[in-house]
Amino acid sequence: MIQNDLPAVFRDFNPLEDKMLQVIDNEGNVVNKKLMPALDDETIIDAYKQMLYERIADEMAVSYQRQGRMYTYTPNIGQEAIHIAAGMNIRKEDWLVPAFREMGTLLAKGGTMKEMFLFYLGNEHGGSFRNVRHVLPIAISIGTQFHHAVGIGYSVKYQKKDEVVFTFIGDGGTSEGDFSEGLNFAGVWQVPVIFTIQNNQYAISVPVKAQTNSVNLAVKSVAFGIPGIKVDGNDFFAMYLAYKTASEYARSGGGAMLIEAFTYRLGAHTTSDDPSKYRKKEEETMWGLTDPLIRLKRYMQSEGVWNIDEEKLIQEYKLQIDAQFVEAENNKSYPVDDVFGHMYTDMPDELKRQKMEYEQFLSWKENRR
Amino acid sequence: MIQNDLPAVFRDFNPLEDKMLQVIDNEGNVVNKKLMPALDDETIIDAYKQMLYERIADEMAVSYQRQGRMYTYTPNIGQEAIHIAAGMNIRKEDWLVPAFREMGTLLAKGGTMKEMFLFYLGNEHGGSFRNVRHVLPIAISIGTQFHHAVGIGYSVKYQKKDEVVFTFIGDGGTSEGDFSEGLNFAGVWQVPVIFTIQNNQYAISVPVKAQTNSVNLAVKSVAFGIPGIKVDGNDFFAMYLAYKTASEYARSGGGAMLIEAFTYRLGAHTTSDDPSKYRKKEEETMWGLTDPLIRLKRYMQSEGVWNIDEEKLIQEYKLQIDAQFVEAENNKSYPVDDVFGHMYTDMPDELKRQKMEYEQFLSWKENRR
Amino acid sequence: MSVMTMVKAINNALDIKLNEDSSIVIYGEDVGVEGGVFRVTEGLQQKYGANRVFDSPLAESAIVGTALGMAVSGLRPIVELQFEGFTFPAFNQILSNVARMQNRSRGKFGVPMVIRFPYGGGVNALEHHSDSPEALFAHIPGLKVVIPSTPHDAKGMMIAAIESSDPIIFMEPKRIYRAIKQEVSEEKFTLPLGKAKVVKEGTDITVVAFGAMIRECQKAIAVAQEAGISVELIDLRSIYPIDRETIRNSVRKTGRMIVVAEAHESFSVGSELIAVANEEAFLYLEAPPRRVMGFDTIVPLAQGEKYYIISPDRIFYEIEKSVKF
Amino acid sequence: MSVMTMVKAINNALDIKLNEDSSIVIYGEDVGVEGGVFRVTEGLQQKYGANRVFDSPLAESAIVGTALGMAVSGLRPIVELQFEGFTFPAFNQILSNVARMQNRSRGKFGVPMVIRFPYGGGVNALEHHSDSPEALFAHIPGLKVVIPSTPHDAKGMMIAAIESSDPIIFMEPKRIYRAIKQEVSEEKFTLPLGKAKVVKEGTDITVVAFGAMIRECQKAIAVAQEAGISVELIDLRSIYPIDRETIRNSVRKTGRMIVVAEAHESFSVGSELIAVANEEAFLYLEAPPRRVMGFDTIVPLAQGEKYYIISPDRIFYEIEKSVKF
Ligand SMILES: Cc1ncc(C[n+]2csc(CCOP(=O)(O)OP(=O)(O)O)c2C)c(N)n1
Ligand SMILES: Cc1ncc(C[n+]2csc(CCOP(=O)(O)OP(=O)(O)O)c2C)c(N)n1
Ligand SMILES: [Mg+2]
Ligand SMILES: [Mg+2]
Repeated sequence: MIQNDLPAVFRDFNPLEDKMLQVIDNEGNVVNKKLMPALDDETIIDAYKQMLYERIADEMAVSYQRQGRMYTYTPNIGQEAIHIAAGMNIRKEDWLVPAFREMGTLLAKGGTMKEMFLFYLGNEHGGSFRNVRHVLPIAISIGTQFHHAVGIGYSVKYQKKDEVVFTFIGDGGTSEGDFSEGLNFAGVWQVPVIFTIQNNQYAISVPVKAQTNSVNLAVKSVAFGIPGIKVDGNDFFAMYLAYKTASEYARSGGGAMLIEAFTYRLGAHTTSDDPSKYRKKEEETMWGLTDPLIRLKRYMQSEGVWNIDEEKLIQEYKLQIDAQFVEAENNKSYPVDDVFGHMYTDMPDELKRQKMEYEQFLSWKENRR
Repeated sequence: MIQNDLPAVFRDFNPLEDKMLQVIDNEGNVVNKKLMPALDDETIIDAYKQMLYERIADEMAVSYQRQGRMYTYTPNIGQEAIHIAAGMNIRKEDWLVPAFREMGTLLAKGGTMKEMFLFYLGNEHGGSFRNVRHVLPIAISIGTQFHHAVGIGYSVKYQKKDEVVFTFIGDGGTSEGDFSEGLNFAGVWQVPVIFTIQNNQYAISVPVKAQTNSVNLAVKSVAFGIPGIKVDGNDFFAMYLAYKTASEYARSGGGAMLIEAFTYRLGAHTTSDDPSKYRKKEEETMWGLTDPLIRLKRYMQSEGVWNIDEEKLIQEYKLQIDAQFVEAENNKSYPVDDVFGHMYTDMPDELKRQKMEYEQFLSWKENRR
Repeated sequence: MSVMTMVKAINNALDIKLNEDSSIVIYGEDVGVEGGVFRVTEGLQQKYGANRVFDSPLAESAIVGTALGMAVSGLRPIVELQFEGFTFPAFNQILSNVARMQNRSRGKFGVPMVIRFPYGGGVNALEHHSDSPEALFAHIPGLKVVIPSTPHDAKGMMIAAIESSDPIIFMEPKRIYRAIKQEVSEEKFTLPLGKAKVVKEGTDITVVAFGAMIRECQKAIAVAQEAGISVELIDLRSIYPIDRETIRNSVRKTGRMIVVAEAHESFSVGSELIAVANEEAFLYLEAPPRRVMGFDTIVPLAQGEKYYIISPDRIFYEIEKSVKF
Repeated sequence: MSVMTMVKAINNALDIKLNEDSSIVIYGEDVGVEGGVFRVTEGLQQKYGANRVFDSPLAESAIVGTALGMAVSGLRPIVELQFEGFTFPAFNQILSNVARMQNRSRGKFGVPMVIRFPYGGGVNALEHHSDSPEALFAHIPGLKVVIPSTPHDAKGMMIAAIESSDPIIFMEPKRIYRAIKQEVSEEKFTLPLGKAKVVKEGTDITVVAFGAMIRECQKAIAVAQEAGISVELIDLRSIYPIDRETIRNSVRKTGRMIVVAEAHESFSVGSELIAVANEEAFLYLEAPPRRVMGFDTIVPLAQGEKYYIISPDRIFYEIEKSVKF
């Protein structure tokens, strides 16, 4: 019955019946024509390129880490359709409250790989996305970001602004109390927030079956009186439609919506993780067949949209990305002011004292050489 | 679809359709004959007496508080059907993990009014229910008790014991993260825990409408894959049936169940609270008509079960309860060991030192007189 | 000027700020219609509407976390947590996000928000209603933690807290919510956060306290005075950062210090102040600075609280011990 | 005897106890199949089955709260929280219930449970993975908080923790999880909780440290030795309660003390130890006891951590300063 609140296009996909919104299948064939979003070829090509860029950037990041040039990294491989579909629906004035595995959306919002790299090289300036409007820094205390998104939603509504808030969480994150509290507040406050669960089937080594006994994750929306829908997260068009519809719903005063993006983490949890400990090769292979890039490419090829010289593009991207990595890598500047300088708007005497004493030590050390 | 997991007798009461289990109406007429539990007259009379006892004890507690003989007290008035129905279904070996508004169940488990009074007179020995088997002390950090209940459920299952865990929360408590986390763990672990939400329509001054946007509270079970049912909490027979069914379900390995007991707090939140600030007299009057004692009495009268000299009983109860209050009131013993003595199984030197220094001060004070 | 209790003074501060700044919102459990269980927000919803002063669902983590969201997007939220014992569901949001957002975003986002709650014992309450957790908050970098001891200070400090661009933990000593009445200006004024106050000058020993303990110290000091001991009383007011200058000047003068506070003594404000006294006035110390504080036990319920709560007697006893050292 | 890292030694302790006591269960995020992100529980699920060693859903409050439920009903749960930065969602359960159940129930329910987690910096990690929150736990009455600094101690203390009837916070210095190898007996043995250890005797100054800082202190002490300074090094091991006797004896002997720890210095173990030194050895103090600790800032990410992390250089600098005072 709560599905009454769903926008019309979603009515057929009741998560209580474990239905999943899908537009194209693994072969790129359209399985639900009436839901195919009206996108021109240009836009579809652009989407593919963005997904490709994210994929390449990700693979390069993993290899920099393997070369010992970067610290532990969190790959996004396999979840690009979600990120780019969100990215294409999030406007400059909309808010992005990220977790830690939505790189493509951060890039779409205006973030750069240089910033991503800087973050994983151990510099806060990277994760802050300081120069990108309405993006919160990467937050890794799982679940907490939901409240921030809801609070921003309240601000937006209070200030009567035409802004939508996008926030993300993983399947594992749905077990945290903050997940439920946040959705509950969103339901009561009716705020324009789009919550995405990236259900990539695992929380590190723990499969989603061990995470909850609910039939799926979208259905959790029922507990909070907000509409929820399960979407094929590896189907770019389905994700695009979901975000477009949810954005319109939010902007027209409908309030919050919960989207379960059903996907798979094709890579490791982080570069420190070894998935072979907890999942079978066959499973990975099977999910490999649903790779969002391959699916979109097949669709484009069969629809005659495909006009990309992919090899060339990849080489181009690699050069661009490597240039950004090198820039980040060369940025070794981390003044002591970066430790003390951002704690308060106005540094208290206590911190001034600590900094001064530390600097006395540094000069002692200098003199001792 | 999750309602498939519901025991057969509950199938007709889908919380997704906002159905509510009811057996008798406000006039005491049976409205759902096939669900009337097979209780002999004896048992029904006993139930009424227990409810009456709770009611009288409650009223007296409020008046002791008004007389300045006791600190702030939390009345149960209007919620007795829930407490006694639970009490009659909880066996000696079953566990009770209380919140703070289920006095009747505590009494049924073997607790005494003397202990209740002692607690509200400011002595931990009261709230501990030290001599009652398998009862946790009164816990007032809302929501936290759900986890304790689930953990005990795990113990019981691990140790293959035939024990069921009863735990309680208020409507307000459903907003706390621990509520959701606890139900989620219970779903995954399939533990024999019966969760009751006493939806008495208010969390202090906040009405349940401001607490959540879900259609009702039972429906929240969907998010965690456990069966849930909304029950008329002022209908003793409905509550009895609910607990009997849930107990059997839990004992037969079915796992946890969520019961929303739809009721009303006829009194104030606590003796410090003034409900006239936030609710209308008419509303209270309307709900007064659903008073669980009146309803059960009407049923008993029309079915010819009523054989109680109520006035006499009330006088008897008053004497008993007052005797217990006086006993509690006269217990002024609170040795300093009660402060230090229960912190650890084995008092660390640090506490011994603090206690010794304190005793030095006490003897200085003594000498100074 | 008008006579105000601390409840009234804080209410007045909130009123003044709500009136002058439409980006301020106030919410929490029962703060709307009810005006808060201690009536601190009484009348404000009627005056400013339910989108500015309102009841939230019962979830402290969400209350604080959503306030952070508001604070980074143009509002200045003030949230009430109902009692100090119920701040802990929000502890993760406070420590992991509120205190860190500014640093994490390298200054991109300021965090102008106030988290206020009643704390402390001596009111014959249930468990979780008598605690003094200031040290837990003061150890978290990125927060400022303040505690007023008079209606006047409460008003001036609250307005300063609301106007601060940093997140402020504003702890209100519930025991003296209504116990002290004082003439307070109806006008807007602020007091600088981070500054202690010398309540009374003296030469023999420094007593540092705050909140409800100031009044108890004053009683003890009256007795000490009769015994010929000249006590300097400092109201710390700011728990973090600590006003080292005021402590330094006083302890260098008196050579002795006791810290009076309700919290468990281990890992407490008392410990911190002793460290500060050592760092700032070691050569001046004539007796070991000492803590006159709560035990490392759960605060007992009403019947046992007499042991736990610091009495003027006990303060005097420690003053005398220190002076005789 | 066999050569063990701290990871191996703790694993061995868990193995021994799981084997001898069927009431022990271990759970947390990724502790089952994966054996924990640091492999501390590696192999235990295979050996003891998935009803004794298992993965839980991702919710720290529930992990700790359910463990309390188990502990009062016949089990002895050991839970892992994945990193110190993720203990805070469980803070309310720890403070409001785990630490209080025994007192609240007047001894009806004991709470035999261990909450273990890696903590501390120096591993080039993300935010929330480099903190040292021991003071926050040590201020909570009802808990014991311990930290080992060697594989041997880790094993003996872990077995003692599991056998304790009180709730134990067992913090594991992740930086030395695998950095130190040591001969450790394969047999069962316990070390008393609550006792510090004099790692090295000395006469000029007492250095108190714990966890990963012991090794850094040893490096600094080697330099000090060359400079003719005789340092006494104490491994605190028990953060709460503090072993006053060991501190007293040492500081009375040396007259000087510095506390070396990674945590933010305000309201810290350093503050507490300075208070203890004042209370226990005031008349023996020849220089102000000092904290050599982390700043009151968020621990910086890898590139900035060099400033924050205490180096042997800085320890030596402070030793020298104190001795020259
Ligand atoms: C509160 C909290 N607990 C634990 C962790 C450690 N941790 C980091 S990622 C992760 C698994 C997250 O799984 P999921 O939510 O499914 O997101 P995914 O990594 O699959 O994108 C865990 C347990 C954390 N970051 N925050
Ligand atoms: C974690 C927590 N937050 C706040 C409180 C203060 N408080 C006590 S009772 C109450 C309202 C509870 O409402 P509900 O859950 O509906 O239970 P009821 O009192 O109606 O039985 C509040 C907010 C508390 N005890 N615990
Ligand atoms: Mg996942
Ligand atoms: Mg209620």
